[in-house]
Amino acid sequence: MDISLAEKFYYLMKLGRTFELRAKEEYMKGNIGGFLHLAIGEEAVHVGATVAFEKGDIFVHYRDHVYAIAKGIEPKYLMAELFGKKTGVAKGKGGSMHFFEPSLNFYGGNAIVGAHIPHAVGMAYARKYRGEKSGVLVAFGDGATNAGNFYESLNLASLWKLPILFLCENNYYAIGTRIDRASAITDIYLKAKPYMISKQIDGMDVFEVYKAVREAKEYIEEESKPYFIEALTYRFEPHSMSDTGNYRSSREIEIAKSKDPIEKLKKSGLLSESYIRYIDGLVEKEIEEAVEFALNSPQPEENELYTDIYCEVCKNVIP
Amino acid sequence: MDISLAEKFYYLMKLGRTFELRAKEEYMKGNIGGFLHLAIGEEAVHVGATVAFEKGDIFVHYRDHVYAIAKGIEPKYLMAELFGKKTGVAKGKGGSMHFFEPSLNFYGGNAIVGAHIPHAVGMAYARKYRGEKSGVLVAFGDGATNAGNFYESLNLASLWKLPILFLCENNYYAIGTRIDRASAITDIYLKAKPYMISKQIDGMDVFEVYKAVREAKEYIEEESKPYFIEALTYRFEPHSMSDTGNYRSSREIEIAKSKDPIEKLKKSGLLSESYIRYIDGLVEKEIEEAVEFALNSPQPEENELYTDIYCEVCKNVIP
Amino acid sequence: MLYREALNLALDEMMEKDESIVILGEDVGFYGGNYRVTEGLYAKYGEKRVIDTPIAENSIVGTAIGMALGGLRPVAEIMTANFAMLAMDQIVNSMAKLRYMSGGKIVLPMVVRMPQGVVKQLASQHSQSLESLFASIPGLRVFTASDCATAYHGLKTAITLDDPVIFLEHTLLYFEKFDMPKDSYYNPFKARIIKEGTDLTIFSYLKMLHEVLKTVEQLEKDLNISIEVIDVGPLNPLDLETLTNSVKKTKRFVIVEENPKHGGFGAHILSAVLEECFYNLDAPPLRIAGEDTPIPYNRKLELLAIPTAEKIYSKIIKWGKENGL
Amino acid sequence: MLYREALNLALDEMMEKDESIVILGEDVGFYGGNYRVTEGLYAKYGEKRVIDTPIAENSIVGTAIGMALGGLRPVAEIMTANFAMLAMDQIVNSMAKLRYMSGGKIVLPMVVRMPQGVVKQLASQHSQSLESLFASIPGLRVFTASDCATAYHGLKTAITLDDPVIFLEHTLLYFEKFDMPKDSYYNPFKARIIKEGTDLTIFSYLKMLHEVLKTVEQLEKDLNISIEVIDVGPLNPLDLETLTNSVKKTKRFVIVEENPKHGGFGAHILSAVLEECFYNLDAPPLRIAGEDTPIPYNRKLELLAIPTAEKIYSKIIKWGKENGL
Ligand SMILES: Cc1ncc(C[n+]2csc(CCOP(=O)(O)OP(=O)(O)O)c2C)c(N)n1
Ligand SMILES: Cc1ncc(C[n+]2csc(CCOP(=O)(O)OP(=O)(O)O)c2C)c(N)n1
Ligand SMILES: [Mg+2]
Ligand SMILES: [Mg+2]
Repeated sequence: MDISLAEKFYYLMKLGRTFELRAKEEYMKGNIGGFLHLAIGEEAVHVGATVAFEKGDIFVHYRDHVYAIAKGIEPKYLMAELFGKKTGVAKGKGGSMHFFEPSLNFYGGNAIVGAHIPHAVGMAYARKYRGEKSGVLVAFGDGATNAGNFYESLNLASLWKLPILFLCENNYYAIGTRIDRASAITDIYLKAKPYMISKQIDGMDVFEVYKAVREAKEYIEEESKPYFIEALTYRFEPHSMSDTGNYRSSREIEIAKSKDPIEKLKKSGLLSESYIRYIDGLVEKEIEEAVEFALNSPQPEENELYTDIYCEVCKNVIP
Repeated sequence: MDISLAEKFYYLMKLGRTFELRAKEEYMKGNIGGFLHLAIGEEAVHVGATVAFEKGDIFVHYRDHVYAIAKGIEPKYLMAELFGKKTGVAKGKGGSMHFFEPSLNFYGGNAIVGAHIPHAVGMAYARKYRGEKSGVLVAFGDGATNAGNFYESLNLASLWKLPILFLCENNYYAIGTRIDRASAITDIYLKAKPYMISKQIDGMDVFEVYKAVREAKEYIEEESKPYFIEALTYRFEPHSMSDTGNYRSSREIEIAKSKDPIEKLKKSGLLSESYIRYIDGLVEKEIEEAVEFALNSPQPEENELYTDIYCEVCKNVIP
Repeated sequence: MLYREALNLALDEMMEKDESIVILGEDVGFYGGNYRVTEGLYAKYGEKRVIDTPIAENSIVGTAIGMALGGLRPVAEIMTANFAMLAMDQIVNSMAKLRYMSGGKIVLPMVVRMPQGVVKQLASQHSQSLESLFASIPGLRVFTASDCATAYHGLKTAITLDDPVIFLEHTLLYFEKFDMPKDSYYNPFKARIIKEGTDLTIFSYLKMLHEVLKTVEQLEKDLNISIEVIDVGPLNPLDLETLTNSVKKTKRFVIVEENPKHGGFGAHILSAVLEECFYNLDAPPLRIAGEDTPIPYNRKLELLAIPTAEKIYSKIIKWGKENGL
Repeated sequence: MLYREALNLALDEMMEKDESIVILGEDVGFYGGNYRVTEGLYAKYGEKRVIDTPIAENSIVGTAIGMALGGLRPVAEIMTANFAMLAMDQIVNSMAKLRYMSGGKIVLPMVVRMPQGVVKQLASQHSQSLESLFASIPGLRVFTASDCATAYHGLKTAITLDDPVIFLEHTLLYFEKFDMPKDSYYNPFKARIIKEGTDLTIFSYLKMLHEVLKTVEQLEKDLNISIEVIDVGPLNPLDLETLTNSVKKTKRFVIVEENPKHGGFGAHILSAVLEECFYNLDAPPLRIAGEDTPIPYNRKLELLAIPTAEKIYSKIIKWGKENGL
């Protein structure tokens, strides 16, 4: 295995984790509002997939912090967004669920379960249409796979032979409803099997996720065909800050925590103690600065309420 | 094979066919308006399934005439509905796409592709909830199987173990779009396979349809589980009276017509010539009388525009 | 009693009486409901009557329609009105139409409950007030519940009715306390005069009603007038009688609503009242509504986007001055 | 030229100029479109640019959003507005919101076209006018096309715009002939004065505009007044300037619309105009709208449900008499 890759994974997972733990703190202090969905526990999927996908387009759901960080958006702009500040990635208009950075091929951040899946299909169509050999990754939860928009997208992607990777983060729950109480098929990858290559992987192992996604990326871009990966994972925190989380036994959570992807990587022997200490310090500092930045950033101006609705230049257009 | 069954099939298929041919005529005369979707060519599915399903609940789409006839609604009330008359099954308010007769467990007649599929799921839930061992049949086209509501229903039916038979009439087209241009999977039964027992049958053979549906009915009612049948069939006429139908080659249509389910039954040797002649005369007369009835029936009163919206008794209800 | 408890009580009392009533929705059962409206019902009535569903809003409503056809009285919960957009086909094309297009052969005793409105920093996909979408569909009844009394009695009536009902709640009211006059008369087909007055009528509903009530005394004092406050109650059909009677008396009216002004439901109230009362009016009607923008995440901007007691106060004062009050 | 041909011409000319424009929808390609609006384009531009889709309306709009994100300019066709109810989530929650909630980072140059309205005996699930649902969502532009000029220029502008546009057509107009002033100026952001007048303004759009035009001369004669007729054009944002300027001049207005009165878009026109023009009015505004019922199949009942030239005539005569005209 590749040491520099291990270092990258550790840095990004740690950065993501630290970002989120700090966001949780700031939420409790009242500096952050709205819904805050933490991906703590799921970092191997978010980081492994994003790194493997390189510059390709990524569409994700509301649990988007770690994806955004792995995609290369500086945490300070994300923290500022959580604080609702003018300097946030969405100028403080989107908040936690709506991180966007099209210049880095990161397309959010959608708070309607499953709604971003057809967006990714359309993007893949556009890439293919323009002759660009560039795949699209769309990530979503197990809960999303019971919805019509998911299914319609499988069909379209397969029908139109689009270079798209469907990545299901199966964390066994949709808010308080366990997978087997909502889905007749609990091995989610079987849902996609009639339409495309479809696999189940261990989502607590960042290398396994990375390898699977790389393979998939090559396939979709070479063959121009869709691909499906189900990554088994677990969220250590409640669904969001407004969830009590008391529908899961503490034993179940403990078992999951024993598979913590960051701890696992630490124990892999691939990283030196000194590197880990060094990174931990770096990350601490980066997040501290991000909070500083967010705190010190100005509120958006009042007229921002009315901007970003319609384009400016469209009075009196005659084509 | 059962002779009396063959006779029943012949009578109902002939009645359906004659009803529709006459409806077509009356449409061209201007006595019938709106959309008129004919099931000519598909009678083996509509009749075979409905007869096999006996008194069970049936939900169908807008191509509903032959189902309604097979379910036992007198053609005169259906013809009157096509004429928009007060005596129609829906008082002239529904027309061709909205035949309803709950007293015969016939629940329409929905003009939104796929929308009736979850209704059937809910009905099956209700039957099971009340401890009635009574299955539900829902029929829909191949085109409907690309839509989210179809998929969501497969999941619910399987998850809740409901006594429901999904019957897909694969006639290879959704209006002018051939199945392989809209569906990544053209053997439709494979779409349901991960969720339930699923079969493909010859929908031009009324006995095969009957047998398959009977078997399915027994299964769903005994096991309280869903079941899926794809019946391969063909509509000899254009999609509706407003469709030119020029997207199918005449050769393709000829081949399909050579499998005419009514002719096939005639050639089976199960029916005597005299019986056929007798029935043909009977049916001719029945449809003639239906047209007479429709023609002579009154228009709905003007105030009917405002009825059947809210219930009458609900002013000042205090529970 | 908390508003969510009033809803819970209504469900509980009805379910106890009538086995044909079932609840379905996301997280309504084992979890107890995202806003705890269905709390305790799963334990009491079991999973067959308090049904957890997948995230499939169109099928939640579609299945409820089928249940109603099968003789049950389903009460479906859509987690928020925002997600009801996924169920619009079933709501608009089947729930609202089946009775009519079957010539009355089909009756749908069913309720679709959902909260709506701006909560706090949930951003634009989670902050909508969508009543005008539902209220513009003939064939549906649309009720609103502005406090415990209307929540409790209104929901019970909705469940009793043989009509399909969209029952609108406001997320921010769930954890508010209100009097719960269990035995006193409340008719959910009617608007409700919350406070009588003679010189101006203010129409509102859901959360905004309470913003109005916060400022009405001050307004009366500062304008030196007497104000009638009316909870509009049902949005379809409207109780036009109560609305126009008040305006004929007061000769002025203001509508306060949370949804955007353009396309907002207040236009329908205004238009309907005006048709009866044009010659009675001593001043142009005033609408105080949300801004015509999506709702932003930032709290400061969010509060700019919707009416608050302070804004209601200053807008009515300004309007009053301009119109000789 | 037929109205559908004007739409076809607009699509053709734009596609010829700009490779990033693609069309998608049910039966739009090989079949040529259910109302033949896209006829010939599949043969000319191929299946990559004129894309047949499955029956999956939510994904048609959702995919179009993704295409727009990917630098294309999709023009999606929803076969009729009735089926757009299946796409409401993508329309309301993504198409209308992405730009705003991304702080402007995302721009969606896309059009969703669809016909609506009462056709002839298609019954309640196929006969709706749903403009007020779309027009009440901030973040969308809503255009209407009432004849060839507005169809052609309007659709071209909609395609050119970087905003998401809902483009509403009327099914009954597809096979109607209108003048096609290709070169003359038409600004789809503006309402259009179809006929000048001094004593009464009639606002309408889509099919009802033509019902108004059928009876306006007779009305002028019988009431002995001069009538201004205005095609409202865009429904969001409204061109309030043209609307109020006219009413300030004529001092009276009537709105004629096909959708049901309760919840109908006319209430928004009325409400917006009234806010500016209350003190200018010499008569209460009149709304002539569809009945508050689903649309029945029976032709006689169907015609009772919506305004016709005759009904418009008699209602305006009656209203005129009552209000001193
Ligand atoms: C259409 C829709 N319905 C309901 C919700 C409320 N909701 C938010 S997250 C969620 C659960 C999603 O579960 P899953 O897809 O497994 O993702 P996870 O949160 O586990 O990552 C629900 C029901 C929503 N946002 N959108
Ligand atoms: C949601 C929806 N979209 C589009 C239509 C228009 N439409 C009516 S029938 C039809 C084709 C349906 O094909 P299929 O399901 O195969 O049934 P068939 O007509 O072949 O029996 C379409 C697209 C509709 N009625 N509803
Ligand atoms: Mg999950
Ligand atoms: Mg078909």
